[in-house]
Amino acid sequence: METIVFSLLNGVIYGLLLFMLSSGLTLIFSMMGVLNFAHASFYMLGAYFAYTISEASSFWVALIFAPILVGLVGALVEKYGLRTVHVNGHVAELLFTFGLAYLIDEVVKIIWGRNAVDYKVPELLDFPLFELFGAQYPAYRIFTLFVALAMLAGLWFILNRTRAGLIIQAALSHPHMVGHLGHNVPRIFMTVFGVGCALAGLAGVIGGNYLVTDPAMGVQMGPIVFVVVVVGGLGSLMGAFLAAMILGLLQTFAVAIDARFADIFGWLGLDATSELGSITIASLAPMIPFLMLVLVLMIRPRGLLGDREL
Amino acid sequence: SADTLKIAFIDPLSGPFGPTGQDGLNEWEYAAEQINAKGGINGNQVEVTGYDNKVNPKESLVQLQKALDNGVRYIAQGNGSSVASALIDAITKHNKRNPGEEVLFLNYAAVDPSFTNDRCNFWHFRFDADSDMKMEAITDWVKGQEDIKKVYIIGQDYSFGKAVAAAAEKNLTEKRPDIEIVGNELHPLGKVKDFTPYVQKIISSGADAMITGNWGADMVLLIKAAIDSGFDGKILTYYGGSRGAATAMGQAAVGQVMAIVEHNTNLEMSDAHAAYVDGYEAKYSESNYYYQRIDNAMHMLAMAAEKADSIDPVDVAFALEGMTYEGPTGTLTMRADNHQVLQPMFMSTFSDNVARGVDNGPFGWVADDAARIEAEDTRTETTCQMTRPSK
Amino acid sequence: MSNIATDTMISLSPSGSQKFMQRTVPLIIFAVILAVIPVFGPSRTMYSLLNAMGVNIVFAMSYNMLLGRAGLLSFGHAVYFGLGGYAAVHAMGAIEAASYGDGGFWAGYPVFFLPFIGFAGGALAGAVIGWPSCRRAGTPFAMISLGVAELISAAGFMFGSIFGGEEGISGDRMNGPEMFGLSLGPINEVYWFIAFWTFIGVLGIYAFTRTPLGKMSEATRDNPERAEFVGYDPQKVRYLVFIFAGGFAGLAGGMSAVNYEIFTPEALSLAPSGMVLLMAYIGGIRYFAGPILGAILLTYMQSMMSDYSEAWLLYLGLLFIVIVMFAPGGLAGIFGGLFRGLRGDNPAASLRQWAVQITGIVLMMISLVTLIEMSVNWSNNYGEVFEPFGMHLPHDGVLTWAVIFIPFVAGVGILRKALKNKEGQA
Amino acid sequence: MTQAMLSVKDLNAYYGKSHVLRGVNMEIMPGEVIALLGRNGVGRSTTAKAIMGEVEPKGEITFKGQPISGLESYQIARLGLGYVPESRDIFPAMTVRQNLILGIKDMRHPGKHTVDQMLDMFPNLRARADNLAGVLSGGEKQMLTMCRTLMGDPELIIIDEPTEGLAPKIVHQIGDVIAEIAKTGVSILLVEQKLSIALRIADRVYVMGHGEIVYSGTPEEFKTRDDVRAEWLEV
Amino acid sequence: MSVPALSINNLHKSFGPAHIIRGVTLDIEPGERHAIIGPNGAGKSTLFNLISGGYHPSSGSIKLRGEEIGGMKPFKINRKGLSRSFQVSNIFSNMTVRENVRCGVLYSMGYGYGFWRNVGNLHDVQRKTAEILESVDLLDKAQLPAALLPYADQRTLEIAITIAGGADVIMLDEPTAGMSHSETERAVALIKQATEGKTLLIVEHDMGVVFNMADRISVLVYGEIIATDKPMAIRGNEKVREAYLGDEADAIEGDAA
Ligand SMILES: Nc1ncnc2c1ncn2[C@@H]1O[C@H](COP(=O)(O)OP(=O)(O)OP(=O)(O)O)[C@@H](O)[C@H]1O
Ligand SMILES: Nc1ncnc2c1ncn2[C@@H]1O[C@H](COP(=O)(O)OP(=O)(O)OP(=O)(O)O)[C@@H](O)[C@H]1O
Ligand SMILES: [Mg+2]
Ligand SMILES: [Mg+2]
Repeated sequence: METIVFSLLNGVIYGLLLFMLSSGLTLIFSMMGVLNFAHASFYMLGAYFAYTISEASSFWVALIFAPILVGLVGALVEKYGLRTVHVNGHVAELLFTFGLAYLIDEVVKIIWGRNAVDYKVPELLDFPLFELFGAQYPAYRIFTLFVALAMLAGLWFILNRTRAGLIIQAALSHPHMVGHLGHNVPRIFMTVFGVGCALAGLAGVIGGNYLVTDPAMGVQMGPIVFVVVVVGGLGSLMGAFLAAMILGLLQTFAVAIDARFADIFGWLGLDATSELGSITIASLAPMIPFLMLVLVLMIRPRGLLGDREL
Repeated sequence: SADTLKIAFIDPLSGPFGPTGQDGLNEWEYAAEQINAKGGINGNQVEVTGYDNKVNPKESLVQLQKALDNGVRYIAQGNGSSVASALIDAITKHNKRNPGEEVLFLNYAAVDPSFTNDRCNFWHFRFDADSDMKMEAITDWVKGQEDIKKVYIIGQDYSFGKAVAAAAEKNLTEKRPDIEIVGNELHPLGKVKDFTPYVQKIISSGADAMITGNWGADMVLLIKAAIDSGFDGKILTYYGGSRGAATAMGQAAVGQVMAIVEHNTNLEMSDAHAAYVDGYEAKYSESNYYYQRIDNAMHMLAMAAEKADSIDPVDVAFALEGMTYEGPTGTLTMRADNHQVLQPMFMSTFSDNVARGVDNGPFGWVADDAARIEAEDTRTETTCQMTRPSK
Repeated sequence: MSNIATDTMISLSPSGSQKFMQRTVPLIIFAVILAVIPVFGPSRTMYSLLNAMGVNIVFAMSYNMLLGRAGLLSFGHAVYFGLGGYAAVHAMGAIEAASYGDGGFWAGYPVFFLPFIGFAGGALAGAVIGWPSCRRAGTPFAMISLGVAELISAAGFMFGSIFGGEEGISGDRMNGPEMFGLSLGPINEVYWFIAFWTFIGVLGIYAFTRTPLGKMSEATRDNPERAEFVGYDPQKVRYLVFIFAGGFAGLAGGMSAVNYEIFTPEALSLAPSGMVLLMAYIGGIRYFAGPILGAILLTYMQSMMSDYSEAWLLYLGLLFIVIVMFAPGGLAGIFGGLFRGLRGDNPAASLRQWAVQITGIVLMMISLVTLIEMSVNWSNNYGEVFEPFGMHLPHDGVLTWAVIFIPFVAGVGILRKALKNKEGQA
Repeated sequence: MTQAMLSVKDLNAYYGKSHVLRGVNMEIMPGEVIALLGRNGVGRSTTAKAIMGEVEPKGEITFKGQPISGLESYQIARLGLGYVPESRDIFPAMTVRQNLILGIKDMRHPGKHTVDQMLDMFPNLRARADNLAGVLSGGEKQMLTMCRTLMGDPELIIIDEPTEGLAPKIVHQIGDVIAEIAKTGVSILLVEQKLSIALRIADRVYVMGHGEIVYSGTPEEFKTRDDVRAEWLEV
Repeated sequence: MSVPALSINNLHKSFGPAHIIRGVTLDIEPGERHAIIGPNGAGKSTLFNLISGGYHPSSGSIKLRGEEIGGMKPFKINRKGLSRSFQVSNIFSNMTVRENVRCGVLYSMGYGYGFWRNVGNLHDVQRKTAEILESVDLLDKAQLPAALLPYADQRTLEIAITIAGGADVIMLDEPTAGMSHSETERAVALIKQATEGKTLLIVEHDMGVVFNMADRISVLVYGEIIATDKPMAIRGNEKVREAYLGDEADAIEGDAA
């Protein structure tokens, strides 16, 4: 009972964190088809901007301005970089962002140094909200939950209430034609990329003090965000949300399972002292996302709720 | 005739581990500078050069060749047992294949016990305690803590993590059979983003202390999650004192996180040693004085060279065997049987009330008398059967 | 009818002498370069760099069988390199055990031919993993490769008996029968081993591009639908190419195993997979020789540039981005363009144009390098200052910013003008 | 005199080094339907592209008195110039309805046509309204492109070869539709090969040869000019 | 009676609720040139896709020389000797013309997925490639990259790839779409010559081409064949006029004649 409640709660919160991290990528990927490898680097930029701003003023100011700044950086990157490689196709775009990730990581080290910075949870939210079976729940974690939900709502609006998605999708197949219909394609691309980066930045503002703000945080978060987006399905916000929740829950539940392979496959003659047999489910939990990624792509390449294949 | 004693420092100087490697290099260079100011080693100037290996074993071997080309006969390395292992192999082969050009390996931080046990090697000297000795020290300290009744072990799922877990289990059952080990958990290296579920398990298990060999983000994230969720037992770490961790852990970790080290800057120090430490921190304002073993290694190297009256690695190696040195924290002995140094260790506690802080912040590490573990108490049995070259 | 066809056949495919000039001569030159290098008496450093380059050349070329030829972007190619290498290093252990023990098959197996084992290991891994991965091309393939790489590299740390834990598995190459009188002890003897296998690898990969399967892999890259309507199953084409790419990566792994006498799990991870992608792309994926150039340059940068600047990763990132943005043909594309210009109708003009462009680029580089080095020194807080050619360039010096701004503005101006001229001519 | 809707003066265009348009001059009055005739490859499509900014135009092009050469294509479209290209360029991954919605330039000020009206005009499309446009048959795609452009409320539409690949019966229908559109006051520049429709619905014809206009006149005049037909058209 | 080259029996295809092919039954004799005409959206290209393996039939059977091929993968069908072209040019645009044709030749000559032979040494492949190129009159452009070919030549190359594999049932989807009159004439001559003795199934809107080339014509309307007959009879068929040819029939036929 206790385990289930814990795992549910933690799973949901971790799922929301994952969703927050990947929501910007969902936007960029499903609208522009760009698998932004530097997404996690923008997340890191968000955290560092927030650190600097909150040093100068306060966390709440940072909460507003850090994402905007990251969004501006993203828009500039789109305008002066991504746009040039766009004509060479998705692989070129992907490679561009791959290189960009290297660049941002190094520049962050130069500007903010190579150690972790002291980016703290604001005092207003730095208290345990409630206690459950002896473990405390920090208020900040619940705050995170609300921010993630707000992001979900905002994204839903962008994707469903504006035509930007349609226009960009159209521009992917026939950019000139979209221009002839009177749409300013480059500006829309820039805006969407900027907004996607801003969302990554917002995740950084929230995640930076919840976790740690150091130059390795981008690399650390790297691949997991792809998993969420791909498993969720291209073009589907709800899919990404669902995928994040499932991944969050699966992982937390798996951590709670101490069974060893030998306990499960003992009937196959697997010995508990053997290398394979002594592996516990719990120790594999962090690998579950990647297992999911491979399986989903093999079995259902459009992802959970995707409306088209990658 | 005066010569130059060249030390090649082969460790990461760029990439994610660059900062850690850079700290090591700084301390080696500083140690060299200080000893040169006093006339060098046996009249020879010491020159330390950094070679960036990106913590990659293969790249280390390329850098080793570079060092050999530059006439280097002493190699210093510490980050990553994989690198150390590759270097030990390569140096052994080199020494066998090129008699007269032998090279000595000064290991200042790679802690795999096998290097001084079944894989022990005449050309390798370790100036850090190995992971078993550190566990020996940690459990010695735990032995005196009556209120610790339940211990949870958590670590990274690879050779080091597993070794720590095994040593902890073995030592605890020997020294405190009454302690219950309520969990022994491994998680993949560098893959966990949120440790809360693990911490929930730890809290539910009722543990009042946690032992972890985690380093890097795995350690910081674990500690943050533990404290955020209200875990209030001691967290006994190997690498709590490493670079940047203090800032990341913050106020909440004060008094709770402990680290097993051979030194911290808030120990009582002689004036000379204090001057040495201050000089370092003044020179490298971004870095903290951390590796006392580097200072120790430099001094022991100097003593050995003087004793042998030579800076030839073979002579120095024989001289180092069994040597004792009165260091700033007490007496150090280089075991002759396995080339492992024995030195006093300290179970330091994270504190916000310190004279010398780390990471340019208010936090630092302290250790009282009860936290001191004598050098002899860290001694472990060795399986080493050293083959020595003929003199 | 048949008469005409035979005549035209000759006119269609290149003549014997053309073939010789275009295909055989470059290979001969390559072989001669490999053979002549030791004459210059390279240092140990040089030898170990050359050996690393040889390994990376084969690795990058095997990668390009996927990316360049078959259009498959992989983020996990090091998996096959690593598994091949592990197969080889285990075989090396078996040779050692057999030669001190009771003999058997391995006692008679020369270390020199371990790359075969690597090839077999890599190809086998490719055959197993490729089966699910190759069902789709494009982004799904890329993502599967990423997932597989994460899983396998995690397994690499978990299964100590196969991968040797963090410290990996080491071996001794000086066992078993000697080949060609090479004991493989000293590094210059290893060079011959590496040179031999580099040549074999390059030759093999080249030969592969000339086979029906090699040709159809390009066809499938460009238009899988049409390939299906001329009788080919695109999945099968991809799968077979994948196995071969895995095999050649394994071959490189085998070379590496002998060269370093150690294999560690990090060799399976994402970092080397990313590195080989950079090598192939920077070298130029649309050119056969591209990855060779990329492998040479990046191996050099990796091992030597860190001596000069700790910001070498930043330079690497910059180089990569510049190539992606402005020279998608990579280094090979740039050299090719230069060569064509010189052979074109107006070599003087194209030479002039190149001179102008290079001036512009060099000016911008001066500015960028100054900016980066100054910043790195400043951010280190060690009180060190960037001092090239005796100039003192602190972060708050007027001279510093002059050295940053003036060449930058000049460089941009020159490049812009060069670009305009080019357009005007067209 | 009323101002010309579109006026093209001395228009030149190049593909790389080949000089395709060599001084094209034409004028379209409000409400007029103009047919641009000519053999394959003489540059009719290029003329359309140059006006729309897809090919870089050298020369003077004014729309409602405002110079438009050098503007971005979306700016030209927003002035009220619609374009139905030869290649059709429907958006294959979207439904027919979404394709039509994309024709609207500004959601806040939708034009006088609604999606429903368009679907009424072509019952074939109504049946496919929620299918992906990529699976439409060749003819259906053609219809969709025209409707999509109409959704943007253009004042002048340039239509390039609308009857290409259509069944004979539909060809006739398309002719009717164009005439219908013209009646609502929209000017049309029709690039067409099939003389039968062109002559049926055009107010004036231009004949193009080798990158310039070689004849212009009313359909009635043109019908009498067998010499022009013989020299400049294949028929 | 001889086995029909292609025999379609009560074929149906639906996409979700849309019932596109509604029971097509059709036999095509070996060596016959058969044209399919019909209004836009009638399902001609869909029928082509069903036969060539692009789509799975919902029900019904398709037999190639008596052997069921409905639902097989395209490459399998191709290997059995049925080859098709596309309404929109679908070539290997990064390759030269010669390589394009060679891709079409390789499998049929038994080289399959071979990785032990140098294509340069496959003289039979080279000869066959040259023959095909010659027969479609593209020999002089053999070394050009396919993407740089003029439109009409790309269409021709499309046909060349289709016939390269030596299939004896050839299906062409609007081969002359977008060509000028003179180009169309050339293309028709070329198709006639290249498919000499083979079974040909062709979709066209150009009535000139259809009536000039076909031995028999089928008219497909709303997924059903409303008539199959000799050209003269189709021309006179009232239903066909109403559904397809329309008022313009006479003029167009006049053009073509
Ligand atoms: N992208 C291009 N690059 C190079 N040349 C081109 C390009 N597009 C067209 N051309 C050439 O320019 C000339 C004019 O082409 P255009 O498309 O305007 O002809 P058209 O009169 O519309 O004929 P069609 O009936 O074929 O549509 C032709 O000779 C054509 O080959
Ligand atoms: N995958 C699909 N899903 C839904 N509807 C489809 C699909 N493919 C084709 N259709 C519909 O089936 C009908 C027949 O299309 P098809 O392309 O076969 O027509 P066609 O006879 O070739 O016409 P055209 O002469 O214009 O090329 C069209 O209405 C089309 O929209
Ligand atoms: Mg045209
Ligand atoms: Mg069709």
